[in-house]
Amino acid sequence: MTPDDLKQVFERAHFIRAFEQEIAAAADAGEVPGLVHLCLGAELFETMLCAQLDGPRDQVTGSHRSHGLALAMGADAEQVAAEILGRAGGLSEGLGGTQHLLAPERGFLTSNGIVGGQVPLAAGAALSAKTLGTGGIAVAVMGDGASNQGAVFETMNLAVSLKLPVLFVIENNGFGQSTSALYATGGISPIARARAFGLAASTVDGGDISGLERTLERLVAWVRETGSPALVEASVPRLGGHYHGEAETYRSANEARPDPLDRFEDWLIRQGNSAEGCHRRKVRAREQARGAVERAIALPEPAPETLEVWSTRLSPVRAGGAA
Amino acid sequence: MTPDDLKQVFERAHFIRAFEQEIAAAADAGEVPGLVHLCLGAELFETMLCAQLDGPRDQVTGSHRSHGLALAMGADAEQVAAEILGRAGGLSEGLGGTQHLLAPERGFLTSNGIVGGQVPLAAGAALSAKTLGTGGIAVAVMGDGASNQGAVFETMNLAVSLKLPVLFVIENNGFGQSTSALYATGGISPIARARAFGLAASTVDGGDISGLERTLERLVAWVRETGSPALVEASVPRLGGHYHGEAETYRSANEARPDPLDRFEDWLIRQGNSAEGCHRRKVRAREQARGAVERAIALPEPAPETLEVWSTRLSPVRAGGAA
Amino acid sequence: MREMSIRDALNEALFDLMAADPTVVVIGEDIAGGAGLAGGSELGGVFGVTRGLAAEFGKGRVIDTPISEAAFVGMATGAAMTGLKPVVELMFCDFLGVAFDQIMNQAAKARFLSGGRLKLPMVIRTTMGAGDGSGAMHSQSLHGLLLQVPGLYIACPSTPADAAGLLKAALMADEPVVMFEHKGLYGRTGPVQDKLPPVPLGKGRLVHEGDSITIVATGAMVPAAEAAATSLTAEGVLVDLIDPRTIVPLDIELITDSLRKTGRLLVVDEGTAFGGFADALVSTICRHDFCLLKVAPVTLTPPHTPVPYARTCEGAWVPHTAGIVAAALELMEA
Amino acid sequence: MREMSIRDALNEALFDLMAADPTVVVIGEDIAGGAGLAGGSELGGVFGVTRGLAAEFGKGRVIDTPISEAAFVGMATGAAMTGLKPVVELMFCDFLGVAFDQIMNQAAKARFLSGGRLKLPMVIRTTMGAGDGSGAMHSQSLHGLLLQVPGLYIACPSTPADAAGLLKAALMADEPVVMFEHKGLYGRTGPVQDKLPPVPLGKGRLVHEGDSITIVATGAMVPAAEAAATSLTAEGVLVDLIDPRTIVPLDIELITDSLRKTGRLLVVDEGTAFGGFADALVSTICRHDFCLLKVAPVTLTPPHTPVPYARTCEGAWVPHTAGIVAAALELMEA
Ligand SMILES: Cc1ncc(C[n+]2csc(CCOP(=O)(O)OP(=O)(O)O)c2C)c(N)n1
Ligand SMILES: Cc1ncc(C[n+]2csc(CCOP(=O)(O)OP(=O)(O)O)c2C)c(N)n1
Ligand SMILES: [Mg+2]
Ligand SMILES: [Mg+2]
Repeated sequence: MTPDDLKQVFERAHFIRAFEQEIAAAADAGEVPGLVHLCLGAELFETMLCAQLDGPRDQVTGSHRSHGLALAMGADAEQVAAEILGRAGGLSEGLGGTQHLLAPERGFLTSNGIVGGQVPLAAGAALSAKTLGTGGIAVAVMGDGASNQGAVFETMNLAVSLKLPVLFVIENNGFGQSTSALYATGGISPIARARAFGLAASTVDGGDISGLERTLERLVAWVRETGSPALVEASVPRLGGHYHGEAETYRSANEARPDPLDRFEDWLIRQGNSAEGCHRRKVRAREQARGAVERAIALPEPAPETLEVWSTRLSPVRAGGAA
Repeated sequence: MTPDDLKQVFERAHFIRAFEQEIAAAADAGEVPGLVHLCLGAELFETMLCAQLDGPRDQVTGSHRSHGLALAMGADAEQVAAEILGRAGGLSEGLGGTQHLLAPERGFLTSNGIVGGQVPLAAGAALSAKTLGTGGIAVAVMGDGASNQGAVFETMNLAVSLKLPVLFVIENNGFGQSTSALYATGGISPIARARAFGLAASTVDGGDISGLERTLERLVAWVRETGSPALVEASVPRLGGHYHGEAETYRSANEARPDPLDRFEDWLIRQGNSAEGCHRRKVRAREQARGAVERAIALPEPAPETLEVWSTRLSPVRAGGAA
Repeated sequence: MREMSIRDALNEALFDLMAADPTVVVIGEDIAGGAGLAGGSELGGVFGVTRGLAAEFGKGRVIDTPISEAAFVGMATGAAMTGLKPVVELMFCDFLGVAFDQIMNQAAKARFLSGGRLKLPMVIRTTMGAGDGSGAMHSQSLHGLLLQVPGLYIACPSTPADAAGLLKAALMADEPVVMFEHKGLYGRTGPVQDKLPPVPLGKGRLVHEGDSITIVATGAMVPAAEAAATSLTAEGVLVDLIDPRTIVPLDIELITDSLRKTGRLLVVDEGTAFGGFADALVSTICRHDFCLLKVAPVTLTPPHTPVPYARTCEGAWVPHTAGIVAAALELMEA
Repeated sequence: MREMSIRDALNEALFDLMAADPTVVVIGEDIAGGAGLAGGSELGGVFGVTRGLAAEFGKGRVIDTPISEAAFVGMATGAAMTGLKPVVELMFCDFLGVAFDQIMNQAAKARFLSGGRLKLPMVIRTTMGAGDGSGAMHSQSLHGLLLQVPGLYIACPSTPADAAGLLKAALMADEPVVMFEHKGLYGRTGPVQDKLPPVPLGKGRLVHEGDSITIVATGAMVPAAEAAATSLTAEGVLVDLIDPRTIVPLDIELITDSLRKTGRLLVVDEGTAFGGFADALVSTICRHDFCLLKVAPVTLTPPHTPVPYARTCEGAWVPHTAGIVAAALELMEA
């Protein structure tokens, strides 16, 4: 990546940070129907990951914690915000919500309310890319907790067996809700597991910009070129609660949580970029995020007729045929 | 094991072989309601495995291919046969059948129609042993095909996370139905996978009596003493079709299928046992198996009232309370 | 009589059960909480129902699990077969899907397949219900799905006394029980007897007495229907409101006794509009007690779609008191 | 018109579909067979429905999988979202449990959750039915379970023409379709048109015409009811026999039109006795067309137990022609 690319990554990651903070504020103001799982701490990793991808040829599936991924793949921020806020004009007119962001047009196939549920779907996107010869790859992003789900293991094995171009991504923030990854994940490490499944696998520090660049570029290229699956485990801190507003009583106060965005800023400045330049980008990112979320807040909620379209379409009892 | 123990193992394994052959004959004669999955090739391994166990303190769960395991754990052969034949007097009065053999009294908790379905159940038996402090262990026996099921992986991880005394056993006969294990199982080997999950793991040749003795004794003792899970992968040939009568068109005719029982017999004779002695034991085993299956054939089929008891007991609609 | 919430009643019932019987264990995700961490304090379950149990009974009996529902539901099933009495928490019933084989084929069939030799004293506690903006995969009401699985009992409590009592009775039964706790009712308070006595499975409760119309409601639809019954009384429509409490086994006698008075049946259920509990009940009545019905029976359920997220749509999706009143009035005119 | 078996009709329909559209792929266990082996010949699926496909279209489009139903059903779902038209074979519907989340939460909800942007042209072909001694986990009829999952279409063909035609129509639909093929009917022959034309989803078929009684039957209950209709004709009872072909969407008009003549409804279904398709249909009719019924509707289903193995018990468990005749005669007396 060029120095300019990296500055854009900085701004984009800060945009996601600011977006999440705006969503948090909107939630506090009662504007959000449900609980939101913010990606605070993973913005840099997600931006770097998606910078390697080329939607809609490439398709990403994500977990319950996917606001950042949808944005990083280029989904329209106002539409994403509107979906999270349950507004008409949301990606899916507010029918899906925070855990169900879909922007397949941009290469973000879907996020998911079921821990691990998105992973087999990515194998499907990979199968399409392979069968249709698009040159695309699929990326299944999940948490450390999800990496213990049966469907996830099955998909890793399936991807090796069928030789599918899927990149499995574990965002290891150390927690599945309140449970430590060290407790929940038996064995040596997710990487050792992945290798035993036959996947090429690497681990990366989600705050180490050079490591991110190197590792993600290499693995994405490897999956694309060989058509074979790989896995990357990224350590990212969970800077907030499991969901916004969670008390986190189970967490000890003096746990260190270095912020990847701060580490990146230090790095940029060490590389000779000006602090003022960084600041300007952060301010711009914040303003844009605020604008998108504010515009979304101003949108109306969907009319109940939105639902009626679906209850008619899906009605089990029909006079006349369906197809 | 003493030389005498080993001769008993020989006879017991041959008893299982003969039992399966009698069942096959009964099936050909139209006496068996459904298809049967015979354990031909795995008798020696299963006998050696169960010789290390102490039911009902120890509990085994098995797959669709579990006639041999039930017998090896000491379930009454006539009752097992009667269950397979769908007769009154079967283990479960013929309600369960060939894929659903239950003899928890003897330490054979259950077999299963769902590939891999029995594996989480074994974790439960292990949890009981641990919580109640019985000193028992649980053994989950499955095929190579089953080892790709999500519930199986989850259980391996769970057993490590909770430190449960479970021995996972993969009987690798190289096939899941018509599909080669080499195709279906990505990665390096089941052993490498198991180790990556944090399990102590060994592989053993199901026709190598000394290896079987050494490995099974060690792993069973390890699970019992440490209370931690382990895995053994045994290579066993599938000497017959996936089910009795299957055409096996997908199998090449010149595939070598050395019979573990022949290898064991050679070994016994090399150790100085007489061929006559071996022969006598085989004849006795065959007679006993024939007797058990013949007695089972003579049993009546269960009266439809057997079913009525259950339709009353499970009736969803009830006047008056259930408990 | 004390007043307490459903959340607290369940918590106390769990304390009672664990104190009385050392074979009772509790299994689930984050039910103690903070597993593998030092320095923090207990979580006690995402909904707080299991709080304090780990401190009292230890992490050997209050077992936090990895996120692997198939494995731990199966583990509980195997444990129930071998001497324990497990209470499993499945955080949301929407997650039944990932554990469905272990429930449908393993837990539900084991007693039958063993010819009755195995007993399965176990409860799967799970949550149900829309109304809190949780979206399509955290809001379903899937109690009706399990009707079709012979071998299970299914409880849907709507009061603190019933929640505690059904939980206690469930662990006394030989069949596995799945208990659906409505998220929206955890804070609902009500009177309970001192010892939280068991409530027999298969005995419904007459919530409100009247002779104009029979309303059968489950879960959160019970308080909604109670409110409707009050409004309807003001309009001269006297409601016999029945909470079956367990939908399997179903106390059909209580319902037919009521229909003998009213001849009018309205079933209000948050489950599916087609093939769910409401249809099962309507069909059962029509087939066996057709002549008791003066007019066509009516069901009030959500439309046949996934649960929508936006407040407006979710509000239109869940049956509400006003809708119950309207349906009842229409049924009275029929 | 040619005569062919359901097995052959499905096989030919798969050939047609794959030949006409390169985006059609077939996915499942042992559907080509012998994956990873050299020297043997093709299996073509455990029931032979997919035989010859791999030889014709290659293993890139006829994909044998490891035994991991959740992963490959999910893979098919994701593939349908991104440009393929997958036909998945789930060997027995009893295995729905291990893949249930991918069906209930992923495949079924994706269209809704995308606000209609995603289309899911995919079919899950699976088998159902008791009668061949396969026991409790290879004999279930779980079509009714999926009624409760909004977003799916459900087909239960009983003739070769319908099996082939529904399969073709299913891949043209935007909603995922689950097709239940009765194991006992694979060998059933019948006339088919040359090109195996699609059969519209949501259009039932009048199998036998009469004006004494309406019998609605699904799957293997259709031929059983046909035989019953013949016997009943001899006794002067003229049966309107309806095979709905798809139970979602359900052609309710065809059924109500028939009831307008007969006023008597008997539903024969191999699904569950409580909360299954039979109850869904009875309830729907009673709620919307109560006045069409002259007498109480009747259902004939297996008892509410797992499927028993022994021949005597399994024989008593499955509804048979004689039982249908008896139920119809009783209903005529009512
Ligand atoms: C199948 C399933 N089980 C449990 C949950 C509840 N749940 C939602 S997020 C979560 C923790 C997930 O942890 P992880 O995968 O590490 O993701 P993170 O939240 O840390 O990003 C849990 C248990 C769920 N949504 N789905
Ligand atoms: C969940 C599930 N999927 C598929 C099947 C069908 N099936 C029965 S046995 C079998 C092969 C199992 O292979 P393996 O585990 O290696 O056991 P083996 O038959 O070789 O002993 C298959 C696919 C099943 N019973 N359950
Ligand atoms: Mg995490
Ligand atoms: Mg095998």
